[in-house]
Amino acid sequence: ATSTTSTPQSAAVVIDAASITPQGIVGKGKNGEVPENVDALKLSAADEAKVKAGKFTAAISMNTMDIDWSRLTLQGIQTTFDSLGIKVIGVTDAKFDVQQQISDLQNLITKKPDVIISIPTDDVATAQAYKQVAAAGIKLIFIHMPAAGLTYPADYQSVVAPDNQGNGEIAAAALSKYIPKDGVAGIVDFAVDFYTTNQRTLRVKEWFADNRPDVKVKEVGFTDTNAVGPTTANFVTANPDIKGLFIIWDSPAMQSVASLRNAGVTLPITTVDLGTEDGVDMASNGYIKAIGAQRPYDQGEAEALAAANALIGNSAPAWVALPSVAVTPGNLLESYKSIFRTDAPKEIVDACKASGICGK
Amino acid sequence: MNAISASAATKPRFGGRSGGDFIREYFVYIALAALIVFFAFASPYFMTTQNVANIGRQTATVSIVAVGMAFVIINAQIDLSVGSVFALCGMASALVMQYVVNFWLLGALAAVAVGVVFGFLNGLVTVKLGVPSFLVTLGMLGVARGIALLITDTKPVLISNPTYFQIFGESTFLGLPIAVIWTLVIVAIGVVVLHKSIFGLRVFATGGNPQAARFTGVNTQRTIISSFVITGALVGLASLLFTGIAHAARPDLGSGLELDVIAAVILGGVSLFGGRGTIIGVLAGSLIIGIMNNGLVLMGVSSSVQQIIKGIIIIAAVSLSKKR
Amino acid sequence: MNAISASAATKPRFGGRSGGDFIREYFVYIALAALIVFFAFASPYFMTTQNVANIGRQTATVSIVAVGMAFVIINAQIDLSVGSVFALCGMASALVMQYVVNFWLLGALAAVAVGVVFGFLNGLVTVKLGVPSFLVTLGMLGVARGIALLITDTKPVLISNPTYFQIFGESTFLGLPIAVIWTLVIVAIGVVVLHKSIFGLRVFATGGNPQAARFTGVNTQRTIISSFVITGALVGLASLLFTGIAHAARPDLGSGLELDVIAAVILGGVSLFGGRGTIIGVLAGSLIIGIMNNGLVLMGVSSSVQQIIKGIIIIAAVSLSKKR
Amino acid sequence: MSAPNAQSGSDSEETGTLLQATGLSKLFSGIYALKDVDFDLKAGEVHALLGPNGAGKSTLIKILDGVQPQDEGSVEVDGRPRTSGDIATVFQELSLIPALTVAQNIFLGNEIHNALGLVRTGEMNRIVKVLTDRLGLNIRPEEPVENLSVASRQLVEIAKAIHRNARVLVLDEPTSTLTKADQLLLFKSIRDIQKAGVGIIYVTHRLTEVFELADRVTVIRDGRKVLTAQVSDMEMKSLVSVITGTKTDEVGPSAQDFDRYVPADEAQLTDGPRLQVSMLSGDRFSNISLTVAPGQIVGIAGLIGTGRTELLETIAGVRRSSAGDIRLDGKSVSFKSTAQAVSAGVALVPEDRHQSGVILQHSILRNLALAHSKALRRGPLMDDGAARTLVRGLIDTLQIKAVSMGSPVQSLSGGNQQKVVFAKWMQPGVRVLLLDEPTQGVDVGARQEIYKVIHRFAEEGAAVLVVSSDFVELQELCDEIYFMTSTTMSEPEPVTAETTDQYIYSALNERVIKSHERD
Ligand SMILES: Nc1ncnc2c1ncn2[C@@H]1O[C@H](COP(=O)(O)OP(=O)(O)OP(=O)(O)O)[C@@H](O)[C@H]1O
Ligand SMILES: Nc1ncnc2c1ncn2[C@@H]1O[C@H](COP(=O)(O)OP(=O)(O)OP(=O)(O)O)[C@@H](O)[C@H]1O
Ligand SMILES: [Mg+2]
Ligand SMILES: [Mg+2]
Repeated sequence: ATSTTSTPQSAAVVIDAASITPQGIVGKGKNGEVPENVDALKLSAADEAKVKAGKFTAAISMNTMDIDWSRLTLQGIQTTFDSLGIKVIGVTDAKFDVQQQISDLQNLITKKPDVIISIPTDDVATAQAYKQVAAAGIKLIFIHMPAAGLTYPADYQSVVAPDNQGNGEIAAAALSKYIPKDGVAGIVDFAVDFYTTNQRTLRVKEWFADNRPDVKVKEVGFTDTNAVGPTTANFVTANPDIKGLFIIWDSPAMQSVASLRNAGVTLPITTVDLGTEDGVDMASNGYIKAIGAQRPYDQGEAEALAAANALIGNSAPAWVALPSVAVTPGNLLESYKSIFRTDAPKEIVDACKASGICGK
Repeated sequence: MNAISASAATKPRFGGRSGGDFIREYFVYIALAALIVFFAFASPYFMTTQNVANIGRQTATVSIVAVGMAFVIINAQIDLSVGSVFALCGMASALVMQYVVNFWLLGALAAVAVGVVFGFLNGLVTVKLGVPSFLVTLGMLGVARGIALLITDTKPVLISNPTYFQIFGESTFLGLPIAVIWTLVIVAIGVVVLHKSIFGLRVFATGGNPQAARFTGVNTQRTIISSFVITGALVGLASLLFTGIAHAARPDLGSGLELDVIAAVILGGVSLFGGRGTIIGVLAGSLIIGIMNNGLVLMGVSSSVQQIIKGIIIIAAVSLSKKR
Repeated sequence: MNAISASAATKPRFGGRSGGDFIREYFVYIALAALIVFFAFASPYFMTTQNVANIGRQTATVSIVAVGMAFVIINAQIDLSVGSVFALCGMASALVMQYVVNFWLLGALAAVAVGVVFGFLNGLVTVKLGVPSFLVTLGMLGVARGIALLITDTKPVLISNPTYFQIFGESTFLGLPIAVIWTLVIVAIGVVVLHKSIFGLRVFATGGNPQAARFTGVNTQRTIISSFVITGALVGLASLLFTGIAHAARPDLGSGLELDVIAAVILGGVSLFGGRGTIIGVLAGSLIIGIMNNGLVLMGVSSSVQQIIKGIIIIAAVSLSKKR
Repeated sequence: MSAPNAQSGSDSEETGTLLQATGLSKLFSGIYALKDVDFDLKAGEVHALLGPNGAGKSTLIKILDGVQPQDEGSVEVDGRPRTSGDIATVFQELSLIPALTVAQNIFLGNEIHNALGLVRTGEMNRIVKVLTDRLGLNIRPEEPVENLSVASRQLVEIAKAIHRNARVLVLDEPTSTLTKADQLLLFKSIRDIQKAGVGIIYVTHRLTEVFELADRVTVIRDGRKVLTAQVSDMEMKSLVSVITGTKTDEVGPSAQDFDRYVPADEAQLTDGPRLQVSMLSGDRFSNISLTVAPGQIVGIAGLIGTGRTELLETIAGVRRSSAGDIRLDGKSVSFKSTAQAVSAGVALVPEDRHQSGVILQHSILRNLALAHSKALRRGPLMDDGAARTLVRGLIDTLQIKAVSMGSPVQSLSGGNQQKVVFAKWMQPGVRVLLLDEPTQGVDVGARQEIYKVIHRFAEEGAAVLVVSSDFVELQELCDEIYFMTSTTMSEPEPVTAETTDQYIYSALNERVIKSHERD
């Protein structure tokens, strides 16, 4: 039972990034807020001076530090804070553990920063800890989503998020091009309820329902983010009619690529988040066909600016969304540069040279 | 009495304990004190009232579960399921208060009951089917986690019961956070039960020499099952202290809790081979772990480096302390 | 010959073992066969060539590491650090090939060397400082993970060496995936070393009664250290089989590997208390776990339910098999 | 502590039966460890239970106590089925909890407690103090048992059994690790409780004790009862022949047969000493000197606690010495590990065979293959066939009673386990054999076998050094005896016909008093 998806067919498809890029921001805020543009966060020269004079301190509480995304976000925040004279006095890593994040927040409150920027590991169970942050008179900027039950602008001063639904839409629209009429698409999803993840997967399903009602969507879940490869391979074995996969996040996608390649199965895959690994695979005309990417660095900048606004009493919008980037072989090198703020690494460039598909 | 029997009887006690022995015997406490002094100098925030309260709150879960785990390990058993059962207990209390009656006591009882049931199953399967508890509780780890995830299809469940939040989460008593009060109460009860009660003696006997204990009429099976039940009940209580501050329960909580708890217990001088240990030592072990977590964050150490340092401290603390 | 020895000699050799005993003794294999039969009926894809090859590939990591872990556990020790060391070994080989020489053998040696170093440290600290290996390796779990994350600031490292991919990842030999060949080679060597060599005899003796082994002239410390080193080397090899198909190393891989491996080893009939076990049993244990992971996904069972079923099967398989 | 309400004078001699076991059988993997055994015990009687190793004595006792169920038969006490409190047993394998105190151990299972289930430690300690004082033991009730010596633990076990106020007290080889003095202490206690109407079952391999202590004797062999008789009707020779199952005139060699004194200096003239220890100090002993020539068997008489075990362990590389010198064939050695000592040909048969002698759960084959691995290795691998042949030979030579060479050592009786330990060292290249209580728990028949083995070692030129608390054994076995206290070692004394166990006892006592006076 080898895959029926023939390589010629996938090679034939050339996706135009523009054709899958959504118009504006697809999603709304968690509480239905209308998304605002980053421009709303620009500081005037006077404001900038005020921030610098304030000698403010900041702390950051992350859900994980083990992935590219966190590193880039931090870089964006840090560079912007540096230019504004805001000192980062603590960065914590909750390792996806809610209890740990509650402790982290308590410990950061102890250090009395003026502002905390944080992505909730879970928007519900950490809410009380964020209320303590607010109660301690510390300004609060959320990444991705606000914790449940906190009010804007009393408890928190802004949320900066990627267009998660937009990410999902890009991945779905790209995947759709590989699914023949009445074909089957597969989704490999994280099987634990998380708001942002849900947003993406939901949008993928919605998109297919709205735009490709002929396509049947099958789904498999994983709970161990480090053992996704076998799950995907077994899922595909049991469902040989699948013509393409959406896999949540880049690391699970690449673990799946390894297992599928090893099992001799070739399938187009779309995912979210650009990293070196999925970039190289895409550049070498491999499994990854399109990525609905966030701009973590830009988000970091925006978060820092939102924090600066809050610190000097300016009001920042309740919901600032950054548009998703549709990354395809055609725009891979530019996208990489715009997302990472540095040229694509040698591996991607070499792979592009070898395959010759980049920039087309 | 002649010279020979006299000499047999008047053997020197274990050859005059030296200073080194003393340090080894009490090394957990010395290590704890050293950590406290170190962090007090390293971070100006460490010794603030607020931070001390934080440490108390943050170590409550591990300390309370570790008291139960001490019973289990002194019995020469182990319980790897505590993390998953912790999540399931939380779900149970939240669901009961959401769908049955929003009464704090009922929620509390639900959490403890689930803990007790899993503790009982762990113990029962261990003693009756003769499966090593390592495997029984490894299996239960999966079962409890699976049920917790399944029950709401992985979604968290909210709690809204102010009394519950007061009792298990947010109030203070004599200036101490309620979680600290609960910890102290459990530790005190643990000390009495393990070191002063008949049951405690039987725990030591069962872990120290199960066959001899059986020959002497100790019901070792009951002792083992009871220890698992105690641990289950304490896991239930610990889950209340979490849901009491989080105002919600999540099915994916507590993964890896077992390793922190077991580390605390062994750091505290309990022998993994059973038959030996004290509750106060276990509390010290739990505090060492809690204080490392807290102090390293206050110092701004990055999380990768934190992992390295914590690993080294665990090894060092045990290697310098009394053997086993 | 007098009456005493005569009566000894006329006794039947195996004292008429009953059918029940037989089933208990070989229960792992029976359970494995039952699982295979069950899934063959439950899913039409299960017995396909491709899926069988998949199972072989998917169980390679656990099987290979489990061979090493069998030595460690038969020695009455445990190694919780395998998952983190797995990640670090992968990073080492990828980094060496990226920054030193892109030569497959050098990469392979780097991975194995890192495994050996950590195995050696685990063993050395355990025997020389007298710290229980549970704690030593729990500490090392943190240390290795911390280093793996620190070394590239959490970034994955790519590998581009077609020979490397062939040898450790993608080729087949006699129609079998290369990972399966590696597994069979390691299992065969493991059988000889554990069951036919003097070293193997010493491993059993050291785990069975360390003091008696020492009194018989066994250097138990060397035996224990060697077992940890073997495990480390096999973790290194297993990491090659992963990086060989992933074409990259990631610092966050392998968490939780230790639990799968330990479950496989104990399921395979190795006593957690040391002194007892077989390599073939361990392979069967590993296959049980691999086949459950595979078959339940093929059947479309949700991941929460999978966890419940796996937990129950682990407990059931051991409870029906021979004790301890 | 008061004696139990023994059935008093109203019962006649004949109806004074306290315990009646009828038709007991027990099967282990298809083999009868006990077959249709009747046994009875009268109030106030000491009933010795004798038999060769593996006869089923411990099995019988375990069934009487109830810790092991019988397959057939019944046990009654006072005409009613036995209940749990009736019988107190001191098992062959000690059964104390190391981390608990003496008092906690003695009270284990029936602690004194208040309404809340909390233990009244002070009360328990007080009662235990009274008990130990009465028994003449100087052991602190609050001492953790793990701090006590083997002998003291044995005495604690006995105190524990006595404390239970049981109708029947069972002692399974209580004296195997005791020296004469402690043995006397024990006998005194036994006579005390005997007077209180308690029935005592006494298992031993030391037949002299039977004549000192017992009223009746029962002998079992191969799981069957072969004799019950009044001790007064028996004499040593006939008893030995019943136990070993041989005719009286075939009974094994007496002490005189082994009286083959090799004077130390004479041997040294020819070969030089094989083992020479000078001014050696270590854990619990100091300034010890001794010399053993090849072919010589030398004994050490000492008190429990003088560090004889430590001395042997130091020579064997288990422990480090703090001062002094050990020479092997004139060459100074200092072993860093037992592995080094073993490869230099220094072998130790340790005192505690469960801890240090054998791997209980492993088969005889595996235990012996390990010790003989030098001879069995083919490169890094082991020759399985050769191992089986070798082990079969050893089992035959030492007449080890076992189902098969694959039987776990723990399924053997105590004496046969000890033979396995000896079999480990039946190999070429053993130059020095150190024996710590070598016939502990070994029956009379097997004891002679083991003596023969020891002699064979000596004949092949090994230097043999024996520590034994059984002075009869020292007398029977050795060419020379040293008297050891923890700080002194005597000059060697040749063993002659005058060197009776009584002589050794008083000679040792004298030296101990002298060394105390010096302090
Ligand atoms: N648990 C067991 N499993 C199998 N066989 C056993 C077990 N316990 C005892 N046996 C066997 O039963 C027989 C009687 O053993 P037992 O221990 O009663 O002998 P004993 O008379 O006490 O000997 P010794 O004087 O050496 O202590 C022996 O052949 C022994 O191997
Ligand atoms: N007071 C003590 N302190 C430390 N260890 C002790 C003490 N008393 C006994 N032991 C330990 O208990 C064991 C047996 O003690 P025991 O007094 O029986 O030994 P011994 O004098 O060396 O010789 P033997 O047992 O042959 O008479 C020894 O290994 C010894 O280490
Ligand atoms: Mg016996
Ligand atoms: Mg001794």
